[in-house]
Amino acid sequence: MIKITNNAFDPWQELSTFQLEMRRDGEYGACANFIGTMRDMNEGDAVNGMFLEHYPGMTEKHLEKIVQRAKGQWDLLETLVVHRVGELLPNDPIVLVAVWSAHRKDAFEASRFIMEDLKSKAPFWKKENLSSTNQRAEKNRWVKKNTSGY
Amino acid sequence: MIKITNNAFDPWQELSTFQLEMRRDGEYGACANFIGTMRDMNEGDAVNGMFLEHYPGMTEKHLEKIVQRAKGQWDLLETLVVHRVGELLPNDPIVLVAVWSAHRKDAFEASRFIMEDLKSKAPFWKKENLSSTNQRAEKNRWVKKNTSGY
Amino acid sequence: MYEETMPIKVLYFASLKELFGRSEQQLSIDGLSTVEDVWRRVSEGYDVSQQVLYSINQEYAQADSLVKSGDEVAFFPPVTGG
Amino acid sequence: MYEETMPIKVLYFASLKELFGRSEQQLSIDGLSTVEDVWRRVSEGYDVSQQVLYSINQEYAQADSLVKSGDEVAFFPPVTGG
Repeated sequence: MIKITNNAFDPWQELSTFQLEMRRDGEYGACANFIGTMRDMNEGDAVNGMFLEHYPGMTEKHLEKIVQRAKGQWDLLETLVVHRVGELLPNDPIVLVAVWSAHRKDAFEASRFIMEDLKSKAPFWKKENLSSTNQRAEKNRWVKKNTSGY
Repeated sequence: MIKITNNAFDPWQELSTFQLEMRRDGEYGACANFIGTMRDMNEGDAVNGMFLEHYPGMTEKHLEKIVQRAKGQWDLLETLVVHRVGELLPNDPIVLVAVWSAHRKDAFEASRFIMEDLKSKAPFWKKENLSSTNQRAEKNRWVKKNTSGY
Repeated sequence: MYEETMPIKVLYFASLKELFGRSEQQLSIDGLSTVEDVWRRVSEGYDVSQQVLYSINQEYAQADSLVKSGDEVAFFPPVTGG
Repeated sequence: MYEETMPIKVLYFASLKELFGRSEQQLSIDGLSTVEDVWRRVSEGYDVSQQVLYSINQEYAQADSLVKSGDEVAFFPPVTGG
């Protein structure tokens, strides 16, 4: 399942609900998941908040494509991707990627693959609202580029 | 934190509670975690239940050592390892490994490292109780060896 | 010589949306245009120092991909989600 | 020639506990004994076809590790947790 949401979400609640509803009891031996959360510091600056923009339509399609590629490459039972958009505050969860499989190798590798593809290709953009204590001209700045996770 | 427990545990509840209590709001950008769950099939046989034995003392010490090695190798904020022992039923969570860090590379790599070391070296032993529908002499069998996760 | 006018929709995101002061625009292009031709036209007179990515109909496109009538073309900076 | 009797505690886990019918045993060993010497003594007469791992004082030990007075020695099959 792929969800883009304007509302704050609780990753543990999402995982708990999805896992119950997917009805795979006894089938999955492994669940690997990743949660990306907004920090209150970035590149040495205190951050007050963040705006997350996306490309409605293309974002969902692209995430769907990543998940399908992962399913072709590994033996997966279920996948869940949740991504927040809109106005965020520090400590808000931004992204959740979860993968269920019979064996752990598939879950570990697929969850990381999906997350790295999402970070490098899914059309989302972050604009940070810097704290007023920063002695800088720009109070708002677009994040320039995601760093590689490998 | 390292917990060995005789009681069934809810991984999402453990994660939720631990994350609140660790008081790292705004610091962590990444949480990677893994949950191993008991399946109702293994090596082609239906499994009714499982007994998980451990070596009290050595198990905790060994897990502590794994976590310390991971902390030496990656930049980690917090780690949580929960492992079930005693009598288990299919779909019961067996193990939870969770890692919090500022950046995702550390969380991804450390969580897998801890999990693989746990599977290959931490002193736990599984005995399966096979379903009566199996036409076999032995109704209970010790699992012989964990497979590699790489 | 045969010529036709092809309507396309152009979208801008993030810093490009701010730079151009709009998120969407209808354009007519003539003949064989690549997505880079469209980009040169819309960005003429602007100082765009950053890397720009292209998509056609919500799929990533190379600079020399051809744009056809009715396409949805988008321009945006490197992505920073997750 | 100096000789002393050294008390040690020996633990068995999983299938080895079942094979020997006990989880714990007090032993006295003489002189310089390796953990493998202890294993040969306790497993004498038993058919142990599987791989056996050794620990001394709750740390993995090599076959030729020396056991000293008061040590806790354990024997167990390959681990299968997680």
